[in-house]
Amino acid sequence: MAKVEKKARSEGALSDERLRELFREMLLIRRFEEKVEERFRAGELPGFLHVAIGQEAVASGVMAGLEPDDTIMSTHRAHGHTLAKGTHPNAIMAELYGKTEGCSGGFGGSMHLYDVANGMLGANAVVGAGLPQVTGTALAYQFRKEDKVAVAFFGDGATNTGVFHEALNLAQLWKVPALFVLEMNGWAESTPMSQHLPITDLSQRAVAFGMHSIDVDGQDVEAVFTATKEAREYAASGKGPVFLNVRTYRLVGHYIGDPQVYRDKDELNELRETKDPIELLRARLELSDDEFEQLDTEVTAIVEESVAFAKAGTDPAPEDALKWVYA
Amino acid sequence: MAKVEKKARSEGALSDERLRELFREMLLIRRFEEKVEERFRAGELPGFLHVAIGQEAVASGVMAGLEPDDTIMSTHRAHGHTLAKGTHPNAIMAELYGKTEGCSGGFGGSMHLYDVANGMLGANAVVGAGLPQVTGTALAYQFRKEDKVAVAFFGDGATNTGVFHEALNLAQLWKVPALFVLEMNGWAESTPMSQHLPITDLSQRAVAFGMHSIDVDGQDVEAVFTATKEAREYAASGKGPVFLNVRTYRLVGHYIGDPQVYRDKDELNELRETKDPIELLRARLELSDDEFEQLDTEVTAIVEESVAFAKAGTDPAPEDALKWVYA
Amino acid sequence: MPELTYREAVRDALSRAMREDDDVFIMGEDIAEMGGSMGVTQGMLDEFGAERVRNTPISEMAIVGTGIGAAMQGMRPVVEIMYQDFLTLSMEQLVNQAAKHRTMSGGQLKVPLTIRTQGGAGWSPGAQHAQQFESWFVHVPGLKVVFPSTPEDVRGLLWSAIYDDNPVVFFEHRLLYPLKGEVPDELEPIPFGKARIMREGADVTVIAIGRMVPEALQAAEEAEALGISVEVLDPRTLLPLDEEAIIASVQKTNRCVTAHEAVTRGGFGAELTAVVQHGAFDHLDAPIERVGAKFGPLAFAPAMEQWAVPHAADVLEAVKRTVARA
Amino acid sequence: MPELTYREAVRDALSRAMREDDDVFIMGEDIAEMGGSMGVTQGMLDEFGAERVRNTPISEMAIVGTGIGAAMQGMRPVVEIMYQDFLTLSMEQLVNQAAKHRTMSGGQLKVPLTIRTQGGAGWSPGAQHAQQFESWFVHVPGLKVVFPSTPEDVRGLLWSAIYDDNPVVFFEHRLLYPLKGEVPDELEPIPFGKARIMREGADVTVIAIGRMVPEALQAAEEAEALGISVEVLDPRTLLPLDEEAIIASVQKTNRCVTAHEAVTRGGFGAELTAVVQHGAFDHLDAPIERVGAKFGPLAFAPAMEQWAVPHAADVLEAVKRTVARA
Ligand SMILES: Cc1ncc(C[n+]2csc(CCOP(=O)(O)OP(=O)(O)O)c2C)c(N)n1
Ligand SMILES: Cc1ncc(C[n+]2csc(CCOP(=O)(O)OP(=O)(O)O)c2C)c(N)n1
Ligand SMILES: [Mg+2]
Ligand SMILES: [Mg+2]
Repeated sequence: MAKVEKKARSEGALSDERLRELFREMLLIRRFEEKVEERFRAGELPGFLHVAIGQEAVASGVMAGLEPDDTIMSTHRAHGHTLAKGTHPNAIMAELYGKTEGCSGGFGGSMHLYDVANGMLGANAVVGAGLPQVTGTALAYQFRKEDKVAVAFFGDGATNTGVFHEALNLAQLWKVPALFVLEMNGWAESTPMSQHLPITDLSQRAVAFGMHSIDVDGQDVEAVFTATKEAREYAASGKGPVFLNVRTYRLVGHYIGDPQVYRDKDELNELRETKDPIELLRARLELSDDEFEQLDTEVTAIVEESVAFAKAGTDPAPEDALKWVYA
Repeated sequence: MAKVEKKARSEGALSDERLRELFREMLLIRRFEEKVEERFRAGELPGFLHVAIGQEAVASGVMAGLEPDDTIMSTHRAHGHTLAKGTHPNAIMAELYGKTEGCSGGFGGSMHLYDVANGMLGANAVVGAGLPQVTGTALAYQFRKEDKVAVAFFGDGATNTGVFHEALNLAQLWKVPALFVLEMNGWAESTPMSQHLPITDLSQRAVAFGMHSIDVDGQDVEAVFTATKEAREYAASGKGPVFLNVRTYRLVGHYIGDPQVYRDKDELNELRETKDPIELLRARLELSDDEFEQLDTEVTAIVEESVAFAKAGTDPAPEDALKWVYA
Repeated sequence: MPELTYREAVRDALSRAMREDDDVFIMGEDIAEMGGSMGVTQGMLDEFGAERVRNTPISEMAIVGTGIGAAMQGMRPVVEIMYQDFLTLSMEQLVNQAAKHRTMSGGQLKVPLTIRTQGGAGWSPGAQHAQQFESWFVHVPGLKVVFPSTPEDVRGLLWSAIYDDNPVVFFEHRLLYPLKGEVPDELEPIPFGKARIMREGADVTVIAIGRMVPEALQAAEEAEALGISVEVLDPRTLLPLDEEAIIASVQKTNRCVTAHEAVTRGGFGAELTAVVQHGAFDHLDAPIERVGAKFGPLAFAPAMEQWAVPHAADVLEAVKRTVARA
Repeated sequence: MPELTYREAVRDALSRAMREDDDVFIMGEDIAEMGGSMGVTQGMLDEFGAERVRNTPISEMAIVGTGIGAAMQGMRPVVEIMYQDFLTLSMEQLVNQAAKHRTMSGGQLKVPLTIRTQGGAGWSPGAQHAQQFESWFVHVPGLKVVFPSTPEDVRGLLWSAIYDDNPVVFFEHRLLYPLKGEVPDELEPIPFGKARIMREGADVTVIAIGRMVPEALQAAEEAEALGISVEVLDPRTLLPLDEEAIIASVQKTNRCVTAHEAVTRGGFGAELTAVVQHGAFDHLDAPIERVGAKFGPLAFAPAMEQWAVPHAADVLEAVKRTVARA
């Protein structure tokens, strides 16, 4: 039987210092993605980009709850996860510019960030497609008795895919050490949950597999951290995978440039004012304007440096295109 | 929210006369399939055959609860469903012999029985594959405001397929008039449920969609009838599809010729003695040996006649193979 | 004659069919309020309502399967798979179901379903958003396969697809959407199995599909400056294929180049080559040359991408190779 | 040399790899107690245990996807898809994922995964249990494609597939399983990309795969009685393809027939034809003839089935047509 636990907002699980570090990381992610938006609009970035503004606490909270050797797979909305997992901003920005110094050597782009050495096993441009691979990665850990968990990120839209069902079902059947982190932001592109889901409480999806599930407020980095840590312990101890049902908000368009014709502007503005995880944490930490400015200056400098690094990077030779087709 | 109702064994929903008719139909299905086994072992039947001995009450009970214009789609184990839906035994037997008089003109075989005029929209040799087509059929009924429901049969193994998830999810989202009849016989080929499912109560599968679900004892034709009738009313009234969680038993091998090396023989024998739906109904109806013999003689004659009909049928010309590639 | 973009031409065919016929409806991801990820169905929700312009969950298998079920009941659904790459998620329903119900039922069922999809490189989409899979479906009896290259053709052929009683996989190319062309006031259904000679020529026949049609026309222009007269033929429907027109053209020109954006190996150019070498064997003065993408997953960085996918220059090179053989 | 059936040869390769190497494991539907629906893995559960011989749910997409994940961690999973027809359910993971991780990651990842599957007509399975899809995968860069026709080849090539660092789609043919052949005591890995001349001949080269290899050999025998000397070549691996050996053979014989059980249109014979006409253009004395199944979903009744799928007689007819052209 699936246990569905409602988590109360956790208090004091993290020291103020650690929370400040997470705040700084979330701010870095925010500034990084704002910069990506800006550079895309300036015509500098090729391809198809999606930012996760509003969902930073999920990335930072989950990674904070993991051990360094744990691995993740992400989605089309991967910048924050990848930064939080420890990939250098320079390597990500260089990837977005299509440079050989990029974290995927310029072969991947925004939807295919990889940093295997850092435990980032890949972003995926096909909704849901990473899920069975996370099951398989966790199966390898189980086989080898390694103390690692594999973590999948995915959205509410992804819970409608057949592969979601097959992958979680198999993970539970074999009790592999995996975490399935649902970022429920209420939208699949332009389609609201009411149009793509017959249910509203997505923890019910876990019931179909009898998978342990935990509900989390995704705007609260500490709550995400606590839930992840608990889930990780559960999964690593051999009890089976855990479904993290994280409620969050997409405070921007689906892709960079999305005019969001389908979305109520007042509602969006209200969400921006009330649900911004960075503002919420700033208030909780009671950061002074000076403190905030200092952090902001620091992370902005990192972001600017990443752009400079990327622009100074090397363009791959055209015929490198076939360099990695086969091992 | 999904409502999961446990049905008590229903009493008196059907007159004794109607129950006797259903008994006769179940016996016909049984004798038909026994004959199919026999003719296959005699080397007369080509192809790949699966019988549903032990599951007759599901076929007869569901069809009894439907209206004549309702439609079904079935699986690799389709003889009983097709007979109960009203296809003449001659047409089915002729199909198994590959004759043009067969219900699919000799093009389908056992795993591809069709009788569209009788509301049998097709058996399917790919596990789960009929499910979205039932959703789509029901969608057409909804569009056209027709008072019909579309019914899908599938097994416990099929609930592990991605398409099961997608098809039921969509059916519930759009509230189409469909019934999803799970025949939980505990096995997927040689694989017991414990090896292929992380849960034991399959009504939990419906929870993932918030689909109304009803538990049924599949060895009791009256219970199946009652549940189906109730489900049909629910679906036809626009409330949405219904999941029928039917517990039943496969009292034979997966396919004709299956040595069942994977199965405990004592357990199987016990099931045969205690769970045979025909014996159970015979006892309930308190049929005398004479009464039984009479019915048996009748249905056996029908079966024999179907074999004679099939053998006297026409072999398709080889080049007919391409007759129906395009409409 | 009015001008429409390729995108508008698709929309026009859909809208006209839906105006005339209650059995036609469309479904797919984000096709309603957003008007589709390529803007093809913009405005259609307003005109036809949410019942007939249906947003779906991300369920590519069920989208096609549901379409099959509705089509079996005599409706004429047009489903959209947002990117061809996601057709990989619907293969079972397309190949084992839609293509086979008619034969398996001995003629009792028809599946008048249209599956629209699009794709194409040229905008740095990376390896999972630009594949071209038309050749797979040509290998599946029971399906029809269409890949138009002009606004007029896309409109007339989509109409025919909707009214065809068989499942049709209908390919559009992302880079063609903004291209304009004249289309007749009246919608003229274009029959399947009829190639179009896009440009007449005497020295070599280029058989091109999709985006490679305009590229081939450009190559033909450049070849003309070099004194080479290129005929450009667009089969438009890949299954059925107008073998007669293709063979007649090569019998005239004695040389042949095939061109598509998909990777060359195993691509539709192989089938064309097999047909042409068989039908025009005695007329061929040079080996048939195949133009297509280089054999690798599409790399992201623009320089690599542009190098990997074929352009007019590649067609021109191939044309020159065939002529050099004389 | 000992004799093994094709079935035993597959089992032998799997078992030897699992004995030597903890990273190798197998998973698929009903492969444990039942030993697989074709009996290939019989006895392996007893030897290796349920951890390494894993029955799975009916989840073809997850079977492949899970294999990919484990392979990315350096394991060498061999997954079984019971019938090729069900590969249609795994296409997304095969095509967009397994084939592309290496390129998309800029060389950081490898996917040493083997996907075994089987199929084939000849036992009245109907339209959904006998398709042959090898040509699809030849169109997917990043995959390798193998289709052996003898016990020795299936064993040596399966070993190479398991130890290849790339995803390999490995086709077996149902009707070949009971066939016996000599195999060396020591397992000899057979490298990919090397064709095998099954029989030497002077007048025409038949390039055959899978079940059509024994059929071609029979046709060659019958042709010999008619005074036609047929060379039979089995490429064994379709991707990579031994173009050199193929072209050399046709340059010698000046005629070519391709043969597979899949439907002809869009099949691997088209790719072979394109390669041969290009590489041996000046040597060809007749159009290349393609032998394959007729273009329809496989009908059930034996008479229709036998008529639709190709046999030695069809190869012989094609051989005669090429020779008649002289
Ligand atoms: C299989 C598949 N279908 C469709 C798409 C196009 N697409 C990209 S993102 C997206 C919405 C995803 O929604 P969700 O899973 O909730 O993630 P979110 O974008 O909200 O982070 C869609 C439909 C895709 N990439 N893959
Ligand atoms: C997609 C797919 N995978 C595998 C098979 C092979 N197969 C045929 S029946 C079957 C078991 C089905 O189990 P279940 O759904 O419980 O139905 P039952 O046979 O018990 O009636 C399997 C694995 C198939 N036909 N289709
Ligand atoms: Mg979302
Ligand atoms: Mg079962």
